[in-house]
Amino acid sequence: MSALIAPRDKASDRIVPPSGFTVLLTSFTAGAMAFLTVFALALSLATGRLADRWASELAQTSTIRISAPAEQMDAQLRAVERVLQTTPGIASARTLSEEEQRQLLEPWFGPDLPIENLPVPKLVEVIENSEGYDSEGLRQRLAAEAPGAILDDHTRWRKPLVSAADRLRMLGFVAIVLIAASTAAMITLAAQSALAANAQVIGVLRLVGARDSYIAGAFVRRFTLRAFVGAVGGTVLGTLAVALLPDSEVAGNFLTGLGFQGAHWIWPFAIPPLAALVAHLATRNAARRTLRGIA
Amino acid sequence: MSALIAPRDKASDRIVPPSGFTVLLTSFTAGAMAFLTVFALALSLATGRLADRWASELAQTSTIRISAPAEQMDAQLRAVERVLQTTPGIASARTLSEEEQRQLLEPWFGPDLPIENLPVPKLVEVIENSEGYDSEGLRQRLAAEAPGAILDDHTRWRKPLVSAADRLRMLGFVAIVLIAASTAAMITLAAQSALAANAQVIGVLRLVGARDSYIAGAFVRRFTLRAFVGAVGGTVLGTLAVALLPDSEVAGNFLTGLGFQGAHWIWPFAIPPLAALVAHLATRNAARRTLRGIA
Amino acid sequence: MIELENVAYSYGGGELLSDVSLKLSPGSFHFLTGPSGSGKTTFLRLCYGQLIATAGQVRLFRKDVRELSRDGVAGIRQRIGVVHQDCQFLDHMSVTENIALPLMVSGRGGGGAAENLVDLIGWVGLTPRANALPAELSGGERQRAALARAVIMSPDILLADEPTGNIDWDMSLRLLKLLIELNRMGKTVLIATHDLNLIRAAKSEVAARVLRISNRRLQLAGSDL
Amino acid sequence: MIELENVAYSYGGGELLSDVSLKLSPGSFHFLTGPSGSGKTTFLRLCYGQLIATAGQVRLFRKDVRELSRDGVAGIRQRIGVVHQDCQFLDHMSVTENIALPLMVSGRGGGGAAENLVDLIGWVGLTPRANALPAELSGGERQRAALARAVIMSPDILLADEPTGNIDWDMSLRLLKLLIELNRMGKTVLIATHDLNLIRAAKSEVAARVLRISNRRLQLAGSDL
Ligand SMILES: Nc1ncnc2c1ncn2[C@@H]1O[C@H](COP(=O)(O)OP(=O)(O)OP(=O)(O)O)[C@@H](O)[C@H]1O
Ligand SMILES: Nc1ncnc2c1ncn2[C@@H]1O[C@H](COP(=O)(O)OP(=O)(O)OP(=O)(O)O)[C@@H](O)[C@H]1O
Ligand SMILES: [Mg+2]
Ligand SMILES: [Mg+2]
Repeated sequence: MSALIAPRDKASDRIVPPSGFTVLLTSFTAGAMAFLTVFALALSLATGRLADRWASELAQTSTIRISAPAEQMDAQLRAVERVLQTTPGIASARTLSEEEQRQLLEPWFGPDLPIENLPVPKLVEVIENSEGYDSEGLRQRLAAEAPGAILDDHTRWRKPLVSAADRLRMLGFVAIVLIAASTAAMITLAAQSALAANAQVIGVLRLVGARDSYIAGAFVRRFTLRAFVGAVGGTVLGTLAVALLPDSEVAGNFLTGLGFQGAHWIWPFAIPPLAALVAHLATRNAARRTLRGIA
Repeated sequence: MSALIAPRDKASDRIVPPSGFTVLLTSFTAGAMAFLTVFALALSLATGRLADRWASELAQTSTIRISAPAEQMDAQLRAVERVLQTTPGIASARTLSEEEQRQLLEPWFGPDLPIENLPVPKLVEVIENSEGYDSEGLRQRLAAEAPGAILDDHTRWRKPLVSAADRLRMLGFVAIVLIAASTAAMITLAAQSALAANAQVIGVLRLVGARDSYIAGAFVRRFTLRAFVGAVGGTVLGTLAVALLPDSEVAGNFLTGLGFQGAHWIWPFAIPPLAALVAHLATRNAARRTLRGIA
Repeated sequence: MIELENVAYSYGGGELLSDVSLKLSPGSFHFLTGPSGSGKTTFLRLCYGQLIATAGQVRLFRKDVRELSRDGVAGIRQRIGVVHQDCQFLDHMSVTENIALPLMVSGRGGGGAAENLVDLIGWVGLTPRANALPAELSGGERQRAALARAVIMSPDILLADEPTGNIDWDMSLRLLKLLIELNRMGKTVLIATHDLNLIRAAKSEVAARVLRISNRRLQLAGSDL
Repeated sequence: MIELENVAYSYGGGELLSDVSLKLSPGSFHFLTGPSGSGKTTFLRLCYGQLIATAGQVRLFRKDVRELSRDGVAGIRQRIGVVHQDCQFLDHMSVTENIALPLMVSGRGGGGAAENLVDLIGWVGLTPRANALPAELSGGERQRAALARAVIMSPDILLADEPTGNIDWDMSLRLLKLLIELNRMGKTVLIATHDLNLIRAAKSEVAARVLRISNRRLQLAGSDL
């Protein structure tokens, strides 16, 4: 970055009038945009994690329910286990114990249900691996080998949930792109209005023999530095705000960890240099265009 | 609004130099901010609806489960009904039919469960009215009059969900306030940099005998109009974008109706006039301060 | 019209003008001279209320400048025409619009004003440049435009700061004639200049008094001019 | 140094200058006169590459202006000192910094330059105002500062546009002496002015030629001056 922003104004940068408000405007814009970017980033990352979790948890567990007369139960259970072992894409399968089934039923029957004496179906929890299995094929094989087994593969739940999460994540990224674009546009406009307001300064500098690169450089450094400073401020405030957001483990875990986690902490730190880069390019273009425009 | 923004520039507004970039910057800022406001507004309103729904649905339905030997069942059920009738804050109560209970149990037992022959507890669905009931008091009265009845009032679910939704709604409103504040700040800065850049214009106007109100008025009208135009653009784009967001009825209904519904459509239409008002006040302050500052 | 009583002025450092008293009566014609940096422009600024005297009293149209509100000053400026030393214009408006600016600002743009405007532009020789922008004018053209703007409202007082600094001799004499004509119509005229030839030329036509700033004081110059 | 061959110029309307040929040899001293709006400033602008002739050829230091890049023009400007008619400064920098601007821009700020700078500021009589901002200067002080800035790089050519328009006679003579001194050091000097007294004063000291623009042509003025 040190090529883009000098540690402080060089002597030659004094040729750019301080013009407090345009500079303040640039810093403020960069800051506000950085702040919003941090939020959008946090939202995107959180929804990303959410989508991943939904995709994996919901997709990877299915249930097979075996309803059969008591005497056929064990045979069908073994048949199901055999089928599952030879089905590609399944990581593991496990028959729920009576205790687990009792817990599932407790809200309806109370803790004292004599589950041993009931024609309760057996439940097999199936966990697929990352490739997933062919649910239609599995269903047909089960129908053939264990007629009492019914596959409940959550497909109808999974798809819209995952796509909803993906849509949220995309919304976050679109927001980031929009914010970056507006930042670039605003800094360009601020730089351009500063340059236009300083047409006379440029004229004087040309009169005394300043090269265009010299003039442009001074403006570019000024604006890049100001955008960087503003973005640092905005990022720090935004990150603090995100970190201070109360965590909540509820609402389908939707709000969990709107904050940054682990390696994702790198992202907010990337915002100020990126803002400086955007400002650098925007100002350089604005300066070149303006300098070409002024005779 | 017509007091704030003239339909088009008056002749006297020509005294303000067009200074394209500052004006463009103002329109663009207002537009971008209006766009973001529409999104934040949509988010707030949607979360508001979500919070209301969660608060009402989850809070207003509780379940009483009565587990008792078959011969006491009817007596306890009547006792429970009596207790509920005399409990303030309860809108209605209804015993679930066997058919409804069968549906609840189907995922675990299949459709053929002989529910009549089972020691299945009775379930009473309780709907509270808007005041709500005192769950601790109800629990004690039930313990006294129907010892087999257990109240499951969802309290431990309700509170964090509702507060999570409220937090989201607050986040939306905070975002709106932040955006409005940044818009005001940016427009102030833009106006101030325009005024500062035009110190010479102001000097000339004073020299020929223009009153300060005349000078300020021209700047204020210019900026108010530009902010209004920008905000209209941003609002239209933002509303279109929100309207085009694919609806999804999933994810705990979280994404349902991120768009505006019914009377809420009024809100986005309020954005441009509000932006113009903010611009008007911001520019007027900036103009007054600058005019006082320039000798 | 303009009265100064024991006026002093300083920009913050030492005093630039001390104990200056002067009364410009209606219809009088004055020149103001003095070396560069002696305070001629400063003196004129005191006379149209852009600067407030640091001591003493300045009265414009019988009103104490210190007691005038901003709007009061604006009202008085509409009755005083000023030609600034570095002629100031609105760069985005044409020469004609700039000259008409005082009319526009005071809301008197209609009717006879427009005809008057065309005449006046012809008078200062800017008809071929009437639609140009100020930046497209030559130095002398700018000064003539500034003079035209100063007289468009036919003000009671005309203050001109080096109005002929960039203008050749023939044109200077023409402008001087315009000023003398205005003076004959009863206007008060005060011209700051370092051009002694101009003063001599005027003296042959009008009863002009010459003031000189020297050593921070305002003096009546001798008859050697 | 500066050669014009059959040069014409127009700002878009009719031709302002036609068929102008001139060769300024090193060490020559020229005045340029002509009525207001005749094209003196335009002519000077052609001579330092701010305007490109619409016809004919302008050569600066043997280079055709049309073939110079922007940076080439910048390099040449460092060898030509220009006093603009409306002296242009950077308003946020002090008088001293403004005068030193050409040094700064060309990266030659150190050592002897600083001493030279102080001398020069004394020479134009701005020592008491050295730390003021340009807006705090009087008209004449601004012109002197502009002249100081034009000569600080000790350029090979000095072009001055009405350098004494706002300056009293005594100070004008002092500045003229500075220019004559520079000319004796071998610098080429070209001064646009409408002040015939100044030209007469110079002619008694130096072999100055007087050019006059009239009817779009450049002529050598007769010996009546
Ligand atoms: N705003 C200011 N702040 C400080 N000093 C100033 C300011 N304006 C003028 N001065 C100083 O006051 C002195 C008088 O300035 P003024 O412009 O009145 O002179 P002048 O007589 O008009 O000179 P000239 O003939 O050169 O125009 C000068 O030395 C100038 O530097
Ligand atoms: N940028 C421009 N665009 C169009 N016309 C211009 C431009 N600059 C100057 N002119 C016109 O060209 C003519 C010559 O201008 P120039 O400045 O060269 O005159 P000058 O001889 O320096 O006059 P003065 O003595 O008044 O300074 C004038 O009529 C002027 O209005
Ligand atoms: Mg002066
Ligand atoms: Mg000129």
